[in-house]
Amino acid sequence: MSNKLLKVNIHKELNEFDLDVDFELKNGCLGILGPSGCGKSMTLKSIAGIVDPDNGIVSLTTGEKTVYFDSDKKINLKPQKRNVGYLFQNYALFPNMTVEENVGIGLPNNDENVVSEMIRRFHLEGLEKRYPRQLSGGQQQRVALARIMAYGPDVILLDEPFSAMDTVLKEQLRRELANFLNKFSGFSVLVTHDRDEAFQFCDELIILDKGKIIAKGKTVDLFENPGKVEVARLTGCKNISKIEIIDDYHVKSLDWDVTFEVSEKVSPNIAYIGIRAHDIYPGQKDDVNALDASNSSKLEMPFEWQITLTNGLLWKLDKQMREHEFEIPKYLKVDPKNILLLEE
Amino acid sequence: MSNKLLKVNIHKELNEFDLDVDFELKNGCLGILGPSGCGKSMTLKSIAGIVDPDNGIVSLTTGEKTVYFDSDKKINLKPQKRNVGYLFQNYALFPNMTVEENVGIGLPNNDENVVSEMIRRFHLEGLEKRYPRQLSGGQQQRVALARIMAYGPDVILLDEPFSAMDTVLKEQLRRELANFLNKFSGFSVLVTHDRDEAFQFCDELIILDKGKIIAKGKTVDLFENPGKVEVARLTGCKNISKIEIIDDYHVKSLDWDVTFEVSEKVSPNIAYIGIRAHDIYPGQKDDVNALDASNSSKLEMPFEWQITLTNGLLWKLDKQMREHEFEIPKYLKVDPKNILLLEE
Amino acid sequence: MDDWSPILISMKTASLSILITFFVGLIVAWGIIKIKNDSIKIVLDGIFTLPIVLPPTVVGFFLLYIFGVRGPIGKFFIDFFAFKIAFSWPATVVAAVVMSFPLMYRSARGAFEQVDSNLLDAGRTLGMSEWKIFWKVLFANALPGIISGGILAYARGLGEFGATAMLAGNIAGQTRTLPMAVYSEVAAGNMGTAFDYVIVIVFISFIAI
Amino acid sequence: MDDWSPILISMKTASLSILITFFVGLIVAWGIIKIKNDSIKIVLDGIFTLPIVLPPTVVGFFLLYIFGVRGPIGKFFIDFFAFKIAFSWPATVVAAVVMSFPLMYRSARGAFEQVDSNLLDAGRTLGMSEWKIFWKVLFANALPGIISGGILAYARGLGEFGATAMLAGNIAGQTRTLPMAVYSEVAAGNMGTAFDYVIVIVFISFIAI
Repeated sequence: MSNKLLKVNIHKELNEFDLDVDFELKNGCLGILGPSGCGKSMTLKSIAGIVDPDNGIVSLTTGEKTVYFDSDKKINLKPQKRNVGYLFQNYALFPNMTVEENVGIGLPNNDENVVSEMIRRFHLEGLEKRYPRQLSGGQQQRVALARIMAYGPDVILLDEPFSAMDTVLKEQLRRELANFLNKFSGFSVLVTHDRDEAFQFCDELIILDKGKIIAKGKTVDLFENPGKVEVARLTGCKNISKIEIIDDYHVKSLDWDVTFEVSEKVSPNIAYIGIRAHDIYPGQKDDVNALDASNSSKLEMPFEWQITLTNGLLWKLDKQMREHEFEIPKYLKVDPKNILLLEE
Repeated sequence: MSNKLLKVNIHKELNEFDLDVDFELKNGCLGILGPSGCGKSMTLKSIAGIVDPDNGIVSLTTGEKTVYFDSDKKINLKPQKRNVGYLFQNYALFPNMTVEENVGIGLPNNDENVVSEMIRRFHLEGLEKRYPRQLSGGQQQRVALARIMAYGPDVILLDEPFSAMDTVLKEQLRRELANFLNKFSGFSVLVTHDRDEAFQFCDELIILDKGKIIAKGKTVDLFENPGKVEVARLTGCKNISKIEIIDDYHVKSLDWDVTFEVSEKVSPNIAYIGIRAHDIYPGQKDDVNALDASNSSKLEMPFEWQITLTNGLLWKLDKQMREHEFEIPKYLKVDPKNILLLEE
Repeated sequence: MDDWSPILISMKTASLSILITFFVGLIVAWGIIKIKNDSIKIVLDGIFTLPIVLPPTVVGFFLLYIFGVRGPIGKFFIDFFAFKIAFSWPATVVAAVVMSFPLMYRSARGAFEQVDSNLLDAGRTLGMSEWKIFWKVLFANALPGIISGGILAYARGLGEFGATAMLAGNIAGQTRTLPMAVYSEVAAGNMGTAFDYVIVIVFISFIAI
Repeated sequence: MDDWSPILISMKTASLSILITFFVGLIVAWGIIKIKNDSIKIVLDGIFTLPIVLPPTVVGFFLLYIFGVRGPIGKFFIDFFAFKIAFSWPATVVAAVVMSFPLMYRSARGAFEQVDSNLLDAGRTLGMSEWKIFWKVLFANALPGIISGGILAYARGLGEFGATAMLAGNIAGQTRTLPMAVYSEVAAGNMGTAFDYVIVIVFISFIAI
């Protein structure tokens, strides 16, 4: 394991912006989180060789080093030679081939043993002779994975694997895929706009916005200390406000018109604060960072209350399904250590 | 308010199945929840008059009664005469018209006062001269709502308003739309495959599967007592198992190989049980309905743990974002009253 | 090139025929889209498409049957207006319209069908009249496809040869359009004059495009 | 109908020309799609589409220039094979191929472009050769569109009149195809014989469709 490395450092001019992505992955799953059209898919396609970057390097080391792409040395391996598996958003199963044929198509001599092993491993028994259009969304995804695994790739690239799916199906398939990736010994790169998916699948994370990496690190670190406004927003922080610095440990929120005490010294480049909707608690009038909650409006969800204060702050509170009554407390409070200090 | 009534009772032969929908709505928002392709959109289109049912009745009473459609009396009002607003999934803004023109197009003499009032009410100031392609998804939705409200409809039909949206945007727009619908005094019908949306927006709910209503009632009632397997699944119940009845108060789960005590007498037509993933708690070996949790696998999400037992049962537990350690208890338990008894 | 009449005749024929083809093509395409019965739709579509599938001389032959002295329409015109259509200038227009119509019709239909049908339904639920929906929504959003169809139809009308030869003949100064003139000059061995006419046709086509 | 030769000539011409058009059209369409430079793509597309935009007699005129006795290709054939292409049977094939090619090319290209490009990329990442991807993925999934393009091209080849008249002439028993024969019989006033030929053409077209 120790010698493995996936190295990507690419630059490509796109219509709306330039794409610059640079990372090294030693093992496991890397996530690329960003809004639609930030260049996520283009990055995956550059690794697979479907798209050529303008310049840079893509290389893979597993035992020996294989250079996929190197603009200086004029190396550009064909996708066929890269040994990379690509899970497309719509799975890209060949509609004119049966499940069996789809799974076997990448094998040099259509090895039946491998095909039947993959059929078994991905629970596709009995579906061998069906065509993709006769399968459910979940079965299609399993066929696509079986097809990739039959080919035995070193790297698996996953392009928004759940974005076009019913909610009911999504959660189950996420667990299936997470289990599968845990067992996979190669590299994987997952592209998504969904913070839950990024959190669930990826040990490391890159946050991409308009083609540029705005943050990069361990997934849990980025979720806990986003550091930048856009990162906080993408990792699901619902309350973000511009601030005015009052002193080293106090800031005034301009959007909510409240002054907060914070636990870290505020450096001058901090321009925003963020408060996660789950990090607000009932409190008393004289608590530190108390918030007046009178006249708040509440919205019931199956497993949470969403309470919007008159100044716009959102508070989320877990509830049980059978609870339908909830008295909003008069005051709420925010622990100073739960206030995220954010740069522009 | 007391005299208002939206009455729908339609039958239409479709390719794969027949659609039969029948409901009466006295006020507020009705939700139609079902998987893709169950006939949800067809129902909305029949109310709007875009699609003609084979037979049945659609009528609206607000003060006086207007019959939209009656196959016996050969009445079939044109969509233009029905005074119904339709929010399309892709919003269907006219790409060749500015925001202003889109909002004003339904007004008989393009009344500028109404247009500017709607622009203000939906926070579209400054965007009047833009074209739809120059707007964000959230702005497009607001323009579509402004266009509908300018026309002053009696009924608003919403066709999966959030299905093609980024997660970050979705939650904020849901709150916006929920606030808007709360203030709207007419009827609304929302079609969705997402249980959270159904729960959040709708006082009453219809569950549709393959063109047939399989359950109908108050939203909270349906979520608490789904009664049928398909309803439990659509309202988000993650653990469903076929059972064998042992005695009046005991059933054996065939999928998880555990015997459960239940709180209600089991009638012979009960063939399944359901346990919501949130309704499982840590317990002791000798508790009622104790579950052996050894060798379970856990998956961390930003705000919950997902624990899968070796027999396949899923347990969800709320957590704080900063928690990353969690010791799975040796035993779990399920309160007998939290076991849903389900018919086929 | 001594004889300018083919240029004049061709310009007149192409202009009048595109005017007819354009509007009739639009309206027929709109009408066909609104038909809900699939089999009627397919049959009508087949009939309107026929002139590009059949050889031009066959189309010309059928036109001669209909518009000829003994044909139903030809006879009507002779009886009531004492006007013989076949082998007169209007015949070149008839041939050009019939041969260019399918291109206009199919392009317009394709362009209409690419307009999101939700837009039309949105217009209906907003109380817009069908006429207003047609012009402000359907036509406005299908414009690029309609224009390219119009250009194709214009080029076809300008270059029509087979059906025109059959129905209108090749009478110098009356029905000899540019493509006819090219043929006649080559047949007479005057490659130079033919080349001049070719230049003119190519020039007009390029202006149109 | 005493003379069966137009039927035989037309069948031979249409069959050989569709064979050439079909495969060349497919390969050119595939080649054009793979070109990444947009301006080269547009120029080549324009050239390959030209024969349906230009009038058939103009195309015939250019063909005569190229394949005529003094034209570059015509001269080559005369010098090396002592064979005169213009006004011989092969000229009918050349005219039919040139006139039907754009239909095949455009249909194939359209059908190829409708195949989800992810399928091709999936094939590549699975190690399939470009040739295997072309036949097993692209061709197999574009088949309906390709076949309908082939039928259109066949019908066009069968019905070709203007360019054939220019390049191959109207020599009975040699280059007189069915559409030529219809024209000649009508011109000679034999509506009955012309009608027989029309029936044959319509019959062959319908079999093809």
